[in-house]
This record gives sequence, structure tokens and C-alpha cells, in this order.
Amino acid sequence: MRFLEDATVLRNTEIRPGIWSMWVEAPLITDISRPGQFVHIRVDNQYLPLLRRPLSIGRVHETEMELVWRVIGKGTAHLARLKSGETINLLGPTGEPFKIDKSSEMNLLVGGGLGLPPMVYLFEHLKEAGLNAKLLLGVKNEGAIPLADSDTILTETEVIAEEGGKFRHGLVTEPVVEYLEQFEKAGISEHVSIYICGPWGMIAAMQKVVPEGKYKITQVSLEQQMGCGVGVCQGCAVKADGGETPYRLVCTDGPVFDLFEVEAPK
Amino acid sequence: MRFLEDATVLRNTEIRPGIWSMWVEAPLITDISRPGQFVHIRVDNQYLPLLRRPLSIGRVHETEMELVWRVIGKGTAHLARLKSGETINLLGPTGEPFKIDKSSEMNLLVGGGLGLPPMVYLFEHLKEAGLNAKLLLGVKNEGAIPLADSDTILTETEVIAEEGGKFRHGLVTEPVVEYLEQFEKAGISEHVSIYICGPWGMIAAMQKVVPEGKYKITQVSLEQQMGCGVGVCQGCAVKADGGETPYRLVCTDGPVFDLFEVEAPK
Amino acid sequence: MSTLNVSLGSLQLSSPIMAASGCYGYGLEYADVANPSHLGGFITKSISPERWKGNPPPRLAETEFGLLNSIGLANMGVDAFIQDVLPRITNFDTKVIVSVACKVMEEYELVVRKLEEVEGVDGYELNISCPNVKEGGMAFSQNPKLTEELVSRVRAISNRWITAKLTPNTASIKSACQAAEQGGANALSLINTIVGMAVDYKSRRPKLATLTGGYSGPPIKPVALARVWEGYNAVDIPIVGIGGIVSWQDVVEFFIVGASAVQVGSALYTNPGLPAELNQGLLDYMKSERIDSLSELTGTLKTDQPFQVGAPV
Amino acid sequence: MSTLNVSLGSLQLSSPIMAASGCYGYGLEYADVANPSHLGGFITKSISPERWKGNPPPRLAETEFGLLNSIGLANMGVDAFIQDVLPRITNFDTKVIVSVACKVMEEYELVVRKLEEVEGVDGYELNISCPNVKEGGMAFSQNPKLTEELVSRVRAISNRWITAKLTPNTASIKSACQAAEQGGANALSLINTIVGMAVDYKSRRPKLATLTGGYSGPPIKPVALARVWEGYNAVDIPIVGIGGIVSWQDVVEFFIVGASAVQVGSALYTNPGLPAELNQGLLDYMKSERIDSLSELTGTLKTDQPFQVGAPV
Ligand SMILES: Cc1cc2nc3c(=O)[nH]c(=O)nc-3n(C[C@H](O)[C@H](O)[C@H](O)COP(=O)(O)OP(=O)(O)OC[C@H]3O[C@@H](n4cnc5c(N)ncnc54)[C@H](O)[C@@H]3O)c2cc1C
Ligand SMILES: Cc1cc2nc3c(=O)[nH]c(=O)nc-3n(C[C@H](O)[C@H](O)[C@H](O)COP(=O)(O)OP(=O)(O)OC[C@H]3O[C@@H](n4cnc5c(N)ncnc54)[C@H](O)[C@@H]3O)c2cc1C
Ligand SMILES: Cc1cc2nc3c(=O)[nH]c(=O)nc-3n(C[C@H](O)[C@H](O)[C@H](O)COP(=O)(O)O)c2cc1C
Ligand SMILES: Cc1cc2nc3c(=O)[nH]c(=O)nc-3n(C[C@H](O)[C@H](O)[C@H](O)COP(=O)(O)O)c2cc1C
Ligand code: FES
Ligand code: FES
Repeated sequence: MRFLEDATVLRNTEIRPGIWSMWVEAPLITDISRPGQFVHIRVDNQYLPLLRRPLSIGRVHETEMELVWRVIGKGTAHLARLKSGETINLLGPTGEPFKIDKSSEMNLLVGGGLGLPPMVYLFEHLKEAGLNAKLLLGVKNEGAIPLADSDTILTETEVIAEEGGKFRHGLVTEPVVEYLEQFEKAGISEHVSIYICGPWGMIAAMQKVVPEGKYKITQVSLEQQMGCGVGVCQGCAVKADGGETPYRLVCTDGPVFDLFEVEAPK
Repeated sequence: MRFLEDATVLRNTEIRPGIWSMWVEAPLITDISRPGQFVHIRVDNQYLPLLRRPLSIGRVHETEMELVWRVIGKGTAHLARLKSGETINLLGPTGEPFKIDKSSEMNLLVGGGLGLPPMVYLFEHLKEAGLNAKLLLGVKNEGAIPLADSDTILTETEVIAEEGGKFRHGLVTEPVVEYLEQFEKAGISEHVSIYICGPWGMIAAMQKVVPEGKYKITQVSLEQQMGCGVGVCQGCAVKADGGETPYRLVCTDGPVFDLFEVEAPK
Repeated sequence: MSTLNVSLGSLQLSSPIMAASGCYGYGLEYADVANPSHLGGFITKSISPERWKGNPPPRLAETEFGLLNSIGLANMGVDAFIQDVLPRITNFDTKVIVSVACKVMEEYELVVRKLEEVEGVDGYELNISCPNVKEGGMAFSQNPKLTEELVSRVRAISNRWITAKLTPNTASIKSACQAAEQGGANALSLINTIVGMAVDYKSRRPKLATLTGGYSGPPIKPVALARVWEGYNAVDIPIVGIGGIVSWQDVVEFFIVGASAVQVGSALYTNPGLPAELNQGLLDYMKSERIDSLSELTGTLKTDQPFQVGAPV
Repeated sequence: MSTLNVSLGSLQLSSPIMAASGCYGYGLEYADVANPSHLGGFITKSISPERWKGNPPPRLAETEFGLLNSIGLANMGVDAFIQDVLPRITNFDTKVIVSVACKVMEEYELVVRKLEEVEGVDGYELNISCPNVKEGGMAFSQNPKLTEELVSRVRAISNRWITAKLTPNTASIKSACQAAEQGGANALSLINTIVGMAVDYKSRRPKLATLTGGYSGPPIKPVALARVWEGYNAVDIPIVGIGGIVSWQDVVEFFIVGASAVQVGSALYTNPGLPAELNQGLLDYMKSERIDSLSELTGTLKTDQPFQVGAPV
């Protein structure tokens, strides 16, 4: 079930240089959306740019939904110009959500840069369901954190910054390895679920540090250039096992895949 | 001699529904411009629309120039969005100006709709030179007069409106015929110059009511889709006698042609 | 009373707007967000004898104003289509035209034979713009002889409505149009995508894994209009115009140069509600112009010029 | 030290940016608003044996994103060019390439013979994308045999630099490229305009008197890139890329797919200062990427894929 919904912009703020957070009112989509899904956004009514742009659904509060993005090109720049009260057409919720297992004793959520928003949605969702979760975020530096300083969730996020600063210095895989060791010691590894969203470099690193088959769920959310967003154009294929061909579609088979199914592009 | 000049918008006003008057500061171009010439305007820096748009030079006061246009499509709509202080790139002055003969005892200027602006420029120019001139304007109705109500020149303009209203009812050729009769009676016909700028319908009507060869100057200003504006692309051809082929270029041979050289498109 | 009904020879449509192959999937995907009944018909994703995996990613690249794709005809194959899809779309209030794309002629026959055995198919679009492996990757429709042979072989096994979809990547489309007509096509679909390419200047990588792909969207409309006009002047069968359509004005333009119906493609990704908008726009236009049937518009270009080959630069 | 110098075989340019034929007139028209020395060279408006009057108006139609033209090669003819123009442009600090367009082969020879007798011409661009009257309006370059014959006949009477300008309106440009190389061309100019058309839906009139015309501007860039890549893989002579260039990034893209220089066309009408902007942009880019000479970029597309014929839709 999907909707084409004209969402109303509630507020649109530049939370870090070049990073925007927009809350929209979208009752139809928020009503049925789940963490890991995305919306496919018509950024312009003149077909300029021609295509919609996919953004992960960030936090959802009742009928309101947050979208967080970095300005990259034409489409995301258009979005940054939207003002409160304007409407924007969303196609969604699209894609398969993260699998959630209520029996997981621990959920380890690992976001990289702009991969954080769906992790935040998942984190809040798990917390509401009374489940344990840790939220790790790897970024280059403070300016790349896709959360506002005033965001309460920032205090619950373990930020690891490549350039250090006031955060732990290094790569996000380092605390991941530490946590996995802890879980191992506590003998709960097979009751742990791991969720990842970030750039390919991070995904590849996670494929190395996370032993295959040991955890309950190991899922990763992927990005690919999209056309339709609903499985029509066959455009968003990625190399991934588990389908009837070597390729699977990010928009309908994904964006969430098993960490060990996917293969980084050359 | 032509310039590529970044002109500064001084004011930009909608003087009638859909008709705009913009004053720009363009010292280089105004310094050498003459009535009948035009500027070729870069309306957008993104090549959207791709081409420049030609507009006649309206009034010129020292370093300031007026452009008056009706919003037709993308290009003219872009121009209407310009705000004071913004700059706009002009290529000009382009085209051949009206021939002026100081010995003319009377100059009859006939504008049709948005053909008026160059006539106003010519009118002011002739007046400054101490020459006699009459300014006739044919329009559909009051809303189509390309002058503001507050424009002093409006009081000097004989407006003929197809739909009447508070103006003389009819077509602009009617007072033209009356004037030509007066000039005939006064025996000054051969010392009269006639200038025309308006739609093809009006030009064709003028070709019928004005006897060929009787007047000192009979000139008309034409429009044609333009590319370069400077004789490079050969795109703005119209059927007109007097050149080495049946075609002449509006941007460099014109926009001003002899009334009897030109042929209306089929 | 103005009506949107049009006829393409033996095929009657309740709207001149069809969905182009590859841009409406198998008909199910958009059904929850846009009612298929706004479409006169839709052309399925091109279907082949078996499941085709398609080209390696990336398969899409947006350009300044349009889209490049190198999907490689990824599709589920005719058997899965017949079993899993067809039963779920036959109740749709729109015509179902199955696009068929194969590598050799025998495969076209095979696919059509299988489809002949089932109900719910209103016609075929032979995608003969795709590379023909026997001819070193040249499209079938780049060779008039192959075009005629292919169409007539399919004609021999089906009485259903058949349209041939031709590539614009040729010097002149006239002979391919005439060959398809000769072979027994009921209509022509013009045009498929134009060969194009995009590179990322920073990484120096091609934006499509296959390097070149098919160019579609609003920037190809002028090319499509020229090809439809060329086709209209070459044959007597109706022409379905395709290429860059985003507005009802575009539709009217295609009719004026000779189309009897149109297909919307890439724009559907952005606006699945486009067919409904186009229908409304066309109806309003027809009323204001006192046009009863859109067929009155077909080929009404006001000119006494014949079609010219080549750009008279 | 980065330099903008490039060489196209025997022709040395101080900048890779040239002005395309038909978009810079005879070199004089833009000289007062933009210094010609920013150009490595310019190609004159195509010149024919006599003055040609060109096609009836309207000859230009702007489309949504590009331009259609049907100028019909209106030009002053070779004699007027030699007498009135050439003496006034020989002092320009840029190369002068004379574009030659004729209806039959003998005329190409005639025009080139006349130009061989005068100084100040740095080379020829044979516009063989224009309709060949003997062949019913097909472009010379749509026929490889004619292409080779034409180029070699001109080669026989001139030692000057020669480039052949080919039409993209063909299934594959490869054989025409190879034919021109075989005939003795020093370089290839790719591409000329694409056949296109526009109509006014209100009046139902064509926007060009000749109905179809040549499509140019930013929307044709993807098509041009594909053709340059195709040409680059087919021949060993340098390729001059043309089509839709408006930015230095576009220039870099053309180099990556195989160009050794480029021409800017329609964009000059809008921005006569473009060559200077492109030079500056390229120099900045070369510095930041530590590129000494643009020739290091030519054909550096990162791929192991061969060129594919046709759109792998
Ligand atoms: C399922 C999914 C969820 C996403 N969620 C987010 C998010 O929450 N926050 C965020 O900042 N970004 C997200 N992205 C990436 C985002 O879609 C791109 O950054 C955006 O499309 C860039 O568009 P543009 O016009 O600004 O850039 P341009 O460079 O102008 O884009 C050109 C083309 O490339 C495509 N493109 C560019 N980058 C990407 C990319 N990384 N993934 C897919 N297509 C791309 C664009 O859609 C467009 O068609 C997501 C992508 C996917 C597939
Ligand atoms: C020498 C000259 C002087 C002009 N002076 C004036 C003036 O003072 N005031 C005024 O209102 N208009 C004037 N025009 C007409 C004006 O240039 C057009 O109205 C304008 O270009 C329309 O552009 P658009 O983008 O708004 O319309 P669109 O419909 O989007 O234009 C599409 C294309 O058609 C061209 N075009 C459309 N109408 C005309 C036209 N009448 N003449 C030439 N090209 C056209 C545009 O330049 C563009 O390339 C003049 C035209 C010429 C040639
Ligand atoms: C992603 C994509 C996939 C396509 N797949 C097919 C296909 O399978 N078969 C086919 O005949 N045409 C296919 N096409 C071409 C379209 O049907 C249409 O001819 C083309 O896109 C031009 O129309 P447009 O400009 O409206 O998109 C595809 C186009 C796109 C963009
Ligand atoms: C108005 C116009 C006239 C042209 N005249 C010629 C010509 O005489 N000879 C020629 O070889 N190409 C001619 N061209 C084609 C250009 O040289 C160039 O190949 C084409 O415009 C593509 O480049 P662009 O997209 O940068 O404009 C002309 C193009 C335009 C727009
Ligand atoms: S985006 Fe079209 S199939 Fe995924
Ligand atoms: S506009 Fe280019 S020649 Fe007149």
C-alpha cells in the first residue's frame, strides 16, 4: 500500500552547513510507514529536474514526518528552498522496512553521515517498543552530524568523528568491534540485531568486522539512482544475492538488504 | 559599435495588466543608442530559456533606458521578476536606427500595442531636436496601452482603441488617413516622414493607406524570432526587397525597413 | 459532445493516452496510486522468452533535462508474465498491449505463440528497436528487410492488433515504417529512445555501466515529432507518438504531426497521475476548440511543404 | 605549468575552445563584444560556391531547452568571403577554419581551390552533414563511400588541415568516421545538428518554414558525447567535440570520451563571452587536478567496456 500525498511543509531548517531537516504533515503515509522505508519526492512541478528524489523517512511523530538531507545537486537544493506552508508531493511509503525481532536483547544501530535519519527512526521505534538499542554515528566532523545541537536524541547518540574534536576520534567500526566483543562476553551475540545505513566504505568495513551468521539480524540500507521508486523501471538494481537474478531492486526488494547479500560496486 | 553591458535595474513596474516597464542604468549603451535600435537581453544565466530576448529601446534619459514589454512566455516572465538593484546583461545597441531627416516638417509616428516603446523614444528624440511630431497609438483597449496613467507622454499620445472606451473608437489607420489628407491639403506631403511599429496586420493596413513614394521617409520596424542579434546566425530573416537575396536580417539590416520593401508572412 | 475515444485500426481506446513500455511495469505497480482506467491502454515492460537479468548497475543517469537508461530489458519472461501477472490485470478497465523484445526472430514467434493461448491480451508491441544479436547489435528496425520479415512472421501467427516500435537512430525512418506496414503491422510506435551517454567529469566514470544508453524525456520531443511526421507521410496505418510528453499541449502537437494516439514514458515516474491530467486537459481543449474527436486533429499540420530528409542546416 | 595549448594533428591551437560553424559568423560580428583571441580557432559559417539565400523564414524555433534552425546554409559565397572578409580577419589571434558546404563534390573542389590561392586560411571543415542533392537530400556523411571520395578529392588539392563534420542522424557513425580518416582527414568534427521539429499547437503551423530543422543546444549533449565516444573508438585522428557545450565541465566530459578540442555553438548567441569563461574554468580545473596539458584527458574514460552500437534499452 502506497500513497501519492501532497504533504505540507511544517518547518524546514538548515541544521548544519548544507544539511537540512524538514518536518512535513503527511497523515496517509506516516500512518503506515515503518523504519527503513523511504519517500520518493517530486521536487519540482516542471519536470526540472525530471525525476523524483528518494529520501529516507526520518523520525515520525503521529502525522508528521522528518526528512533530513544534505544538499548535493539540483533536487536537494530545490528542497532546501521550500517554506513552511508550501506543499510537496510524496510517493510513499516505499521500500521494505527493517526486519525487527522483538526477542532481540540488543539492537546495534550504525549510521554513517546522512545514513543516520532512518537509524533515528528505527531507534525511536525500538525504544517505544521497549527494546534495547544503541545508536552509533560515524561522521567526518561535527559539521556532518545530521542532527541539530538541540536534538535530544543527540545525547543518546555515540558520535565517532574521523577528525575527532569533542567526539571520540576514529571510525565507527571501532566501537562496533568493542560492542561485539562485549556481546560475545555476555553470551548474547545470537540475540543481537545489527542495522546499518551509510556509505559503501562503511558497509564494506562492516562486512569485515561483523562475522556472518552469528547475529539474529544483520541488515543494511542501500542507495541507488532511482527512476520510479516502485519497481517499474528496473533502474535501481544493485548486485545482491537472494533474488532470481544477480540483481535486486533497491526500491522494492530493498532499500534494506542482508549485510552479506550485497556487493559494493567497483 | 556594440557593448555587452551588465545593466542595473532601477525600477520594474507592471504598468498595465501583463505589461511591464523597467528602467535600467546602462551608460555604455545609452550613450550611443538611437531610436529604432534594440537590446538583446540575457534573461537567465542558466541558458533557460536558451536564447536572449530582443526588446526595443524605449525612452532614454542620460544613462538610463526604459524597456517596456508584454509578458508572453518564459523570457518575458523572467524579466518581470527582476528587482531593483539586480543586474541584467544587455547586448546592444543592436540594429539600424530610424532614418531621421531634419528637414521634415512633420513626423507621423504610428505605434500599435507593444510597438509603441520605440515610437516614444523617437518622439522624444524628435521633440528634443525641435522637430514636429505626432504620436498615434492603436490598441485594443485601455488595458493594452504600454504607458502608465501617470506618464506625461500619454497626454501627448492620440490613442485609438478598437473597443473605444474613453478613447477614440476604431483603428489607428483612420486618423492616419485624416492626417495624410490634412498634409495633402497643406501641401507638405513630401516633407512628411512616417514611422511605424506594430503587428503585421497594422503594417499591411498602412501599406494600403499610405501612397508609396509620396513621403520623405516611410519606415517600419519589424519583429522576428532571433538567435544572435548581431548577424551571425542568419536566423532572423524576413522577406524584404533591397538586399542581395529576397531575405534580409531583422537584427542588422533592420529592425527598421522601408514600409514598401517588406512583405507580410503568409 | 467531445470524446476521448480514438481508434488505432482494429484497436479502440477510451483515451489517446497510453503508458509506454518500461514506464508502467506490468500494470500492477502504479495501480494503487493512479487508476489504470485513465489510460486508453498500457504497454507492458518488454517481455522475452525467459527472465532476463538486465544490464549491470548503474542503469539510470539523469541528465540536465532528461534521462538515460540501460536497463537491458530486464524482465520476468513470458511464462511468469502469463502465470503471475496476466490474471491480475485482465479486469483493469484499459487495454493491455504486451511488448515483446527478443534477440532473434524465432523467439518473437515463440513468445507470441504462448501469449496467443491466453485471454486478456489486446495486442502486441514488437519492440524491434532493441539490438539484434545476429546482426551484431544493430536494431532490427535499422534494417527494413528484417523489419518486414519479423512483422510478417508474427502476423502469421496472430490476428491480434500489432504495432511495431522503431528506433530513431537511423538516417531515415521511412523505409522501416513502410516495411512494418508491408509486414502487416496495424500501427507504428514512434519513437524508442535515442542513443546517448553521460560521464561524471570528477571520477571520469561513465554514468551507465554500459556506457551508452537510451535518452528519453522532454529533450527528445523535437526529435520524436520529426519522426512521427516522417512516418505519417510514409504509411497509411495509424501512428502512436512517443517521446518527451509531459502536457496536453504536447499531445496535441503529436496529433498535429500525424499521431492517432500517444504514449507517455519517463514522465510517469515523476507523475503517475499524468494520464488523468492529460485527459482533462485534452477534454477542455476539445471543448474550447469545438473538436468532437481527436482524430480530427491527426496530421492537420498547416503546411504545403513535403517531408524533408535530413536537417536542412 | 598548465597550458591550454592543444594540437589537432598538424593544427596547433592556443585553446581547446573553437567556435562552431554558423555560430560565429565570419569572425567579425562578435569581435567588438568578445575578443577572438580567447578562441583557439573559429569555423566560419559554411561557405558555398556562390551566395546562397537560405531557406524562407521562420528559420529559428526555440524549444523547451534547445534550438531548432533551418537556415539553409545562407552565406555570402566564397568570392565575397575572400574579398570582403578574409583580409579583415587574418590579423586575429586565432585560427581561421573555413567551413565548406556544397551540393555536389565538384563544388567542394571549386571552393577549396579558390581558398588555396589565398593566405590566412588555417584549414577547412568539410560540412558533409548537409543534404547532397544528387543523393536525394541524404547527407554525404550518411554514405561512407561518398564520404571517403569527397574527403580524398579535397585532400588531393590541399595540404592544409582538414576536418570532416559528420551528421549524427545515422544508425552508426563509425563507418563515416573511418571513411573520412581513410580519405585523408586530419580530424573529425562531431556532431552537427539532429533532425527535429516543432509545431505551434494553437495555430497548427510548423515553427520552421521547412518543417524540420537541426536541433542544437544543451539537450543534445548526451547524444554528442555518445557519438564522440563512438568516433574515438573508430579512428586514430583527433576528434573535435560539438554539441550543447555551456560549461567547462561539459568540455572536460567531451575530452574524457575522446575529444582533443571542442566547438561551442548555440551558447555563443546567448553568451559571446563564453570562450573566455571556459578557458578560465579549464585552467583552474587543470591546476587543481595537476593536469599540464588537456591532451592528458583525451579518452580517459574509466571503463573496460567496448563501444556498444545502439541503445541497450
Ligand atoms: C532509498 C534512498 C534513501 C535516501 N535517503 C537519503 C536521506 O535520508 N538523506 C540524504 O541526504 N540522502 C538520501 N539519499 C540520497 C539522495 O536521494 C540523493 O542525495 C539525492 O537524490 C541527490 O539529488 P540531487 O538532485 O541533489 O543531486 P544530483 O547530483 O543533481 O542528482 C543527479 C541524479 O543522481 C541521483 N543521485 C545522486 N546521489 C544519489 C544517491 N546517493 N542515491 C541515489 N540517487 C542519487 C539523483 O536522484 C538524480 O537523479 C537516499 C537515496 C536512496 C536511494
Ligand atoms: C527587434 C525586436 C524588438 C522587440 N521589442 C519589443 C518590445 O519593445 N516590447 C515587447 O513586448 N516585445 C518586443 N519584441 C517581441 C519580444 O522579443 C517577444 O515578445 C519575446 O521575445 C517573447 O519571449 P518569451 O520568452 O516571453 O515568449 P516565448 O513564447 O516563450 O518565446 C519563445 C521564442 O519565441 C520568440 N518570440 C516570441 N514572440 C516573438 C516576437 N514577437 N518577436 C520575436 N521573437 C519572438 C522568443 O524570443 C523565444 O525565442 C521585440 C522583438 C524584436 C525582434
Ligand atoms: C527506464 C526505461 C525503460 C524502458 N524500457 C523499455 C522497454 O522495455 N521496451 C520499450 O520498447 N521501450 C522501453 N523504454 C522506452 C519508452 O517506452 C519510450 O519509448 C521512451 O522512454 C521515450 O518516451 P519518453 O520520452 O516519454 O520517456 C524505456 C524507457 C525508459 C526510460
Ligand atoms: C543557427 C545555426 C546555424 C548553423 N549553421 C551551420 C553551418 O553553416 N555549418 C555547419 O557545419 N554547422 C552549422 N550549425 C551547427 C553547429 O555548428 C553545431 O554543430 C551545432 O549547433 C551543435 O552545437 P551546439 O549544440 O553547441 O549548438 C549551425 C547551428 C545553428 C544553431
Ligand atoms: S526505481 Fe524504478 S525499479 Fe526501482
Ligand atoms: S538574429 Fe542572428 S542573424 Fe539576426
